[in-house]
Amino acid sequence: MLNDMIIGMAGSGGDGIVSAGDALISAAAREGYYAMLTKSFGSQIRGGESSCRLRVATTPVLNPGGTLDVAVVLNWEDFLRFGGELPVGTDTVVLYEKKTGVEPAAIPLKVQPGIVLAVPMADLAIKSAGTLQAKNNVVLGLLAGWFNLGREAILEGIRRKFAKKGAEVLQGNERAYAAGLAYADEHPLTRDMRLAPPVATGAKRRVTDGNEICAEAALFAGCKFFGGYPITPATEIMQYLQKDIWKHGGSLLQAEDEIAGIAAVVGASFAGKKAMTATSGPGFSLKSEVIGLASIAELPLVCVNVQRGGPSTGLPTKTEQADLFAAVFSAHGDTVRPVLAPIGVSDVFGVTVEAFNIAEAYQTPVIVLSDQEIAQRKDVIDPVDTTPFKLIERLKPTPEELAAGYNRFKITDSGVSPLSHPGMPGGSYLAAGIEHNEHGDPTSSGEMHERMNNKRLNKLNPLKTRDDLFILEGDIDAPLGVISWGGMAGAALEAVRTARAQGIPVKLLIPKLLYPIAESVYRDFFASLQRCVVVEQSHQGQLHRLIRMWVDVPRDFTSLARSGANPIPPAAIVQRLRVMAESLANHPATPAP
Amino acid sequence: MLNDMIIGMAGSGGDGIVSAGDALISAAAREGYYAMLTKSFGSQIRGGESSCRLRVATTPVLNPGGTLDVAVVLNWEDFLRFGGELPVGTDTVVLYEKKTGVEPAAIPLKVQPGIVLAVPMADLAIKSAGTLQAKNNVVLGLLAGWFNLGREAILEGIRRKFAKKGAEVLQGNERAYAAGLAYADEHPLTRDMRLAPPVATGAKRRVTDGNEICAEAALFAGCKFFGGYPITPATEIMQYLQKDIWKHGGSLLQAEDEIAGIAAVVGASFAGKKAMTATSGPGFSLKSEVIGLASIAELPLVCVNVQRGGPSTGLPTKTEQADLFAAVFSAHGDTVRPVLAPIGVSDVFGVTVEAFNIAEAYQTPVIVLSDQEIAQRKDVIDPVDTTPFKLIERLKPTPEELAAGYNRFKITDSGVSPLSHPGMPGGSYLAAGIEHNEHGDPTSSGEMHERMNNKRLNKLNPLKTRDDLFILEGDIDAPLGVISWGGMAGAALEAVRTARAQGIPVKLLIPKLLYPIAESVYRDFFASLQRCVVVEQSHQGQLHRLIRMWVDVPRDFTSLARSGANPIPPAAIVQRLRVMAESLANHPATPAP
Amino acid sequence: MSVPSTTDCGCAPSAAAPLTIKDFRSDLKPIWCPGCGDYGVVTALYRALVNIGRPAHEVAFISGIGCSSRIPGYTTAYGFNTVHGRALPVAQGIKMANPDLLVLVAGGDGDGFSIGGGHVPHAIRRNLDLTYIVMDNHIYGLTKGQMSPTTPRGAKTNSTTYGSLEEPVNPLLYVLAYGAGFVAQGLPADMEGLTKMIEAAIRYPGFSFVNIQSPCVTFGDPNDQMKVQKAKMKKLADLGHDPTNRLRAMDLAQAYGTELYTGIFYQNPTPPETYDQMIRARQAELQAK
Amino acid sequence: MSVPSTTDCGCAPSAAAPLTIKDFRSDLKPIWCPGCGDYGVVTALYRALVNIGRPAHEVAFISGIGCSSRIPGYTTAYGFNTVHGRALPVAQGIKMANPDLLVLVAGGDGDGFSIGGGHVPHAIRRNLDLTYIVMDNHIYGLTKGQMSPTTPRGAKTNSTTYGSLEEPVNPLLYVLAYGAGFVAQGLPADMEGLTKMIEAAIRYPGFSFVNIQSPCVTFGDPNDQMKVQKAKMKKLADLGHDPTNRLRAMDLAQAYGTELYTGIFYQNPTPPETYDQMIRARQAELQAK
Ligand SMILES: Cc1ncc(C[n+]2csc(CCOP(=O)(O)OP(=O)(O)O)c2C)c(N)n1
Ligand SMILES: Cc1ncc(C[n+]2csc(CCOP(=O)(O)OP(=O)(O)O)c2C)c(N)n1
Ligand code: SF4
Ligand code: SF4
Ligand SMILES: [Mg+2]
Ligand SMILES: [Mg+2]
Repeated sequence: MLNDMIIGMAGSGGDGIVSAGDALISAAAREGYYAMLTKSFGSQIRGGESSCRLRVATTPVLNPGGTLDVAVVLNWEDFLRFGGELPVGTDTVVLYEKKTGVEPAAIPLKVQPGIVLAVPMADLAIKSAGTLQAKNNVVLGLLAGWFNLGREAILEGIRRKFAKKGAEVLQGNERAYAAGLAYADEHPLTRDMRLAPPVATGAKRRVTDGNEICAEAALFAGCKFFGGYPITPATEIMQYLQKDIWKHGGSLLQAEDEIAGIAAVVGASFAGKKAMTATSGPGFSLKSEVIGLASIAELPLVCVNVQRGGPSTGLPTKTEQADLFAAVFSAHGDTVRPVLAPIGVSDVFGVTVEAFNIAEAYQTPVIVLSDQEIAQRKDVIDPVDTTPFKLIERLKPTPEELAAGYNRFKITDSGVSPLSHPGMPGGSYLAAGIEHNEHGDPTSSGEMHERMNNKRLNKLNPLKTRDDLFILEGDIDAPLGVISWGGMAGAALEAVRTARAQGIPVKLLIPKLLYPIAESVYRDFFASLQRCVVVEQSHQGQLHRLIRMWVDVPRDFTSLARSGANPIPPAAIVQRLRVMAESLANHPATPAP
Repeated sequence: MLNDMIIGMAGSGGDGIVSAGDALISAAAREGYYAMLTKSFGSQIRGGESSCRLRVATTPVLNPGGTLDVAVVLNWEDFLRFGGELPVGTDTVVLYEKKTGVEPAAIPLKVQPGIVLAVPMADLAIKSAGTLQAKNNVVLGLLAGWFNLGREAILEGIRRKFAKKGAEVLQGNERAYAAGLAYADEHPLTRDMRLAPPVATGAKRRVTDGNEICAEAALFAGCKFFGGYPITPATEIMQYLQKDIWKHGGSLLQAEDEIAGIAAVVGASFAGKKAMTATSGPGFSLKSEVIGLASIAELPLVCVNVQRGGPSTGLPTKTEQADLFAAVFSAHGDTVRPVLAPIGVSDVFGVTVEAFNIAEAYQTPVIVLSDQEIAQRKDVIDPVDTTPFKLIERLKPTPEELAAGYNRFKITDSGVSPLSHPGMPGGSYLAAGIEHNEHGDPTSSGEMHERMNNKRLNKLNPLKTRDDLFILEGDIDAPLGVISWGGMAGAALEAVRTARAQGIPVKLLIPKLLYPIAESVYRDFFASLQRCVVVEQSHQGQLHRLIRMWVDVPRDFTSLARSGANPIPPAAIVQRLRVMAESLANHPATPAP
Repeated sequence: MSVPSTTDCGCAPSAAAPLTIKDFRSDLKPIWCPGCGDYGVVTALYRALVNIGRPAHEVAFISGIGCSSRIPGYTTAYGFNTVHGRALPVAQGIKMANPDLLVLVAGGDGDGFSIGGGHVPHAIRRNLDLTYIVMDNHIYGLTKGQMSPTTPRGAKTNSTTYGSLEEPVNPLLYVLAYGAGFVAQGLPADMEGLTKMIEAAIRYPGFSFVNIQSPCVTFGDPNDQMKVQKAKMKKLADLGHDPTNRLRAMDLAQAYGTELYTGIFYQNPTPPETYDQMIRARQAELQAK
Repeated sequence: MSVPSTTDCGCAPSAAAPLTIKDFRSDLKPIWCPGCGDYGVVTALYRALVNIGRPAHEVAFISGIGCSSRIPGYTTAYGFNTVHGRALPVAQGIKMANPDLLVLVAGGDGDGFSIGGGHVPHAIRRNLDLTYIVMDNHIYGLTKGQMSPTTPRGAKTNSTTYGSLEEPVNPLLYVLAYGAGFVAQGLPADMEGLTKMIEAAIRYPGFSFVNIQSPCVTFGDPNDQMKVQKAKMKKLADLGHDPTNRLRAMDLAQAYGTELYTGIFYQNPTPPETYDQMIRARQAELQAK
């Protein structure tokens, strides 16, 4: 019996592989499992090859994992196109369509897995349902039968899905499912690969994705305006919001481009409303000038960047973490803006709410770095408990302050000045991208510029002590350390748990606040370390460099980084930790000078 | 007698202060002095307060300097508006318009200078020329008389300027000049403030600015296309080029915005021509998406960013060095592009040519970070010797390579692949912002993405050993170090020379190649250092941070940084070095572990 | 036009006492060159706002960057001097976030029809109730005299030493093609006409556009200054133009750059529902569910 | 049209042997959905290029981003699949740098009239000899079915669950107002007409614009597919439209979205000098000095 299982399937457009994945994850959720479903397509919009990976487990799933436990191959050409996305190992059970005509011993893989089964999927579909379209239900039957994957829940799902299509269609699909089940029962596996029963918690779990959660969180946080432009893989945030934001008294603009989108958001914020935009790399690059405007005009806004592979158009449908530098540094001049990143689907909720809170509290644009994986894969998550969240509203001038002669950019101890909005009598001021004095009048004085830069940068200092925006795991005294963030953090967490279970003395730090760099948090983390690795999915290892900018790092401070598309699997991180542990044993620390 | 003199003047629009400055620097050049003239205006387009600073010396002038030796005040209100730009010290000679009615002992300054003279400038103008408009020639006469500033050359200049305006006007101005001279002769100073005679070199020096030199260098380098959009303080590059580029068989597009400007440049480069754009911060932010396109399509181009005060519209007419982060990091995804910065007006020539060479050699966008000071102030420079410059042309496919089946993005040892252009038979390919394989076909493979990222990033590695793009000054073994760049480098150079003359053991490193970080050059520089300071004009001290990212820095690695508008004067740097030297004496280095 | 008092933004309702120009003039001293046409524009605007009668704090006044774009700072409205070319998108966000505000937008010919030109059709087809004023001086004033999109072909400027090679844009014809419901052209030389026109534009319920020939004394064509303009101008009203005839308006607009027509080119006699009204309706409908 | 052979770029002169479709079709297999209108567009383009007779390597084919913008990759021309909305500026740089090239530009309705809309008037008023083809499917295809600038008002898309609130843009009317010298509309359902139209556009010496109603089978309106279009189309030639009448062309263009006219709306009978010609003249003049 397994507690954790990874299934990968690939076929061509008509094979229904992706809808089989959807059926499986729904069934898993209903039965009380946790799961994660990632889909991947060829470059065609419709048709072409498609694949999915489902990881299902009795405890929360942290990342899509590495090598498959089960591979389902509807045709070899399509399967092989996904390369590293569907890795097969010697322990993988490989099920493939018999009609492909390949002998089990001759399958076109670099490894020869222990269990390889040629299953007459098409034949079973035709025989049971009279149509090849039922093939994916045969596959569901096989998976349910061999791996104990929610027999009942899958059947319920089939019933719900085909209920409206008439008795004939429904029964055909039911029969196909039964045929798969029967085939599995008649051909027992040589190894017990059944999934352990779920650890029931009674909670009503749901299947959702990061983009949907982001939209929900924004509405929860009080977002009243969205301005943006479609772009993969961020579009769904707008698509979800345009359904619901009106009910909250808000509105939404699908703008003519990304610049207009964020400019409208700046306008809405100036008008006194919480506002956001969402985009991906190319759109983010376009927005940089207006982000600078929001910085100097000290107007709150949230800008979500759902990262995809770059540079430029890059790999629009694949994940990457290579927009960190752009998030922190794009836009000319001395601008500093908070950058946050969620570590998984359900974490998007809290991070988005936090982003709005920080934006309003400090009157600043805030960047949220999501990524394609988090945004578009489906996760089974526990319902979000919203009770711990407090909502922050921007500081407004009091009637006394307005009466005394309002100074929009008053230099205060905190650096935050009360912010009026049109409609407020006595609060009129000139907002501008031009440097200004406390009143808001344009200035070209170097002295005033220095003071205002100080105000704008120092007001963010309190963020640097927000250790609640970090996750720390492992022994405080461990000599080995891992740092990871965003979409890679789950794999790092899993790897660190595995490594610790193997006796490797390692601890983990996951910043959700990526910038400004919380120097003291890192210093504390580094205190015990002799070796540290930063795990992330960018070619340059961008967080690794960013930390060095601000903090003195352990002597052996390395990067485990790789370009996007295929995430780094936990096993690769464990492997690196093992090497670090060995080198530690061989070269004990030189005493601190 | 002085070898070096700084004169500051301020008045209102009609006072002709700025044209007096122009007259002085021309005269200085003709007499064989070196000089530097910086102008500063209030926010009005026409009218309003204006000022200029002239530094004139017998040896090359490295920076505009700090405290004035001579202050010329046409009216106090205007003079005071320039604050830190026209600092007066106790040694300054202050000449002011008597009509302001202020008593010499009651002038509205924080210090009381030793020599303060109320001169009836307006009266002298009226008496001699019959018009207040001649006031600036009275001032020229005073300066020529008291400070021995090119008596003859100024007169010649007046003659040239007014030759066409008729005898009456000319003679009036000559008389005004003579009246100033006479007044000076009749009222000798209590201190000898005469400028030493020039050290003649026979070279024909010229008065010019960085924007003009940039345009000349681009044409010399073979630039055949410019696309851009007006923006202060970069517009003059386009204005100079649109006069001359046609003669070189090139063309120029004043585009509808900065994005179109650089997009057209990308097009011209794709078409096989050397091409450039020039802008300032806000325009640079807008260009980031297309810079990313040029990176992944591996198309050469030069993008000059003449920095001004930021963020956003900021301080459009003032200098700053705060776009370094944006130059290095803006645009999403893993892009690396070379960033260069000239250290002064004449250096713009070599750096611009170098930028074209690097762009063509490595098929990459190159950013040149100029700044408002370098771009718009007037310098007396020696003629540029163009003989040492070699021009590099992009690598083109050979007929054999084309015949063998051309792969535009072939992975070569150097990372550079031969580049065809439309019109070349057999060289057709698909350029794109999308990730591609060697042939240029779109791909979403993570493996191919990793290989292409490697190619694009590693091809720039040879730049990291280009120590000819660094200036090193001082003893190789010095324990104290200064690093500075761009417009601040001149002040740092002067300060280090002064400090060394005072016995402070310090050396200086000036990178003209700011990125990629040439790690070994810095490591070598750091080898002897116990304390190091990075001097630059940004609030955050951006180069200071950037170096930390890549190189292990000396334990005491600090930043002397300040926001833009008023450059850091050499004296402030010397002061910091003195403190560093003292602390060195008190706390000798701990032995290296 | 319905002039709703602001209620959902915690603001006081409109002031009752009659307003004067003083209520709209700010303490900031304009730094335009002496003689710049923009002085006349801001004066006409003060007067129009007095006539409209909304208190200054209920007015949001948005601009881009340019000499002309400095205008919000010279009023007591909530001003926003944004970045070059983005005034219209910012203004749309403001109006959508708070439809009760009176939202004015202003800028130069370069700001509006060069870098900002891509936003104009979309603002117009969305038809939010905004008034957009362009101070068209056929030059880039702030950056000191380069060719602007309305610079006539052949003109020599600081960026076209040998003469511009490009046909100028036609702001009037463009916005008519984009479907604007109110399109007019005025001159500071005709203060009374300009004031009325701005007032009518503000009162028009939907997107309104006023092109103002506002001369640049410093870098502009000496033959395109106030006096010459005053002599050259032809009032559309005097020509008997029917401002409800859109095709005729487009035909007249073709003469931009040749004839100096002033007045209302086009005003939709049956203004359609505005975008802000549709938004409110959608909010109400979905909230009721 | 003069079709100069390339001389100043080190290229061989045009091939003499007659060209076939094979000379223009690349090895890259189109990844459009089966039934997408864009298949017809690329076929018509191959045919037009065969008729034009310039070898593929003298053709630069520029696009933005979108399903439609993939088209250059399916030809053997020098293709450039740039970034979203910037095809026209890139193409202008190419043509200015080497006026001998035949420069084609293509993209979608979103690429051209939403994010790229700001570049269209300027490309047109500069009048470089470019041909711009828009595959107008009234939807964002590549990003999976959001409202595009030409989506009809009220339409429900993935980004307008309750129906779009915006008037669509009118590409035909806009480009006519911008002063384009050649404006036409075609359909892949009418392959012959489309081929001829593209050929005529390429032969027009100056900026030419072809709007193609190229249906999106996957996200488009089921009532806006090939068959329906074929039935609905009205050939301007059959209606006796005089393509030299610009005001009449504008009037007909107003029916965009209602009537499906195909053919040439407007063709300037006396094409003015192109920008590329003016550039050459200026170079020659100044080099002579
Ligand atoms: C992104 C950006 N590009 C360029 C500029 C420089 N710039 C400021 S105003 C302006 C044009 C001004 O012309 P116009 O809009 O006609 O206004 P005017 O000054 O003539 O009133 C330009 C190019 C800028 N501030 N920002
Ligand atoms: C800067 C930027 N913004 C957004 C996108 C996402 N995007 C790609 S194509 C497209 C629109 C496609 O619509 P259209 O131009 O009509 O082409 P179609 O796919 O319909 O042929 C969008 C929004 C992008 N790639 N780059
Ligand atoms: S430069 Fe021209 S537009 Fe600007 S303030 Fe002066 S006159 Fe007016
Ligand atoms: S999504 Fe639409 S436009 Fe794109 S390829 Fe498919 S049918 Fe064509
Ligand atoms: Mg203007
Ligand atoms: Mg489309």
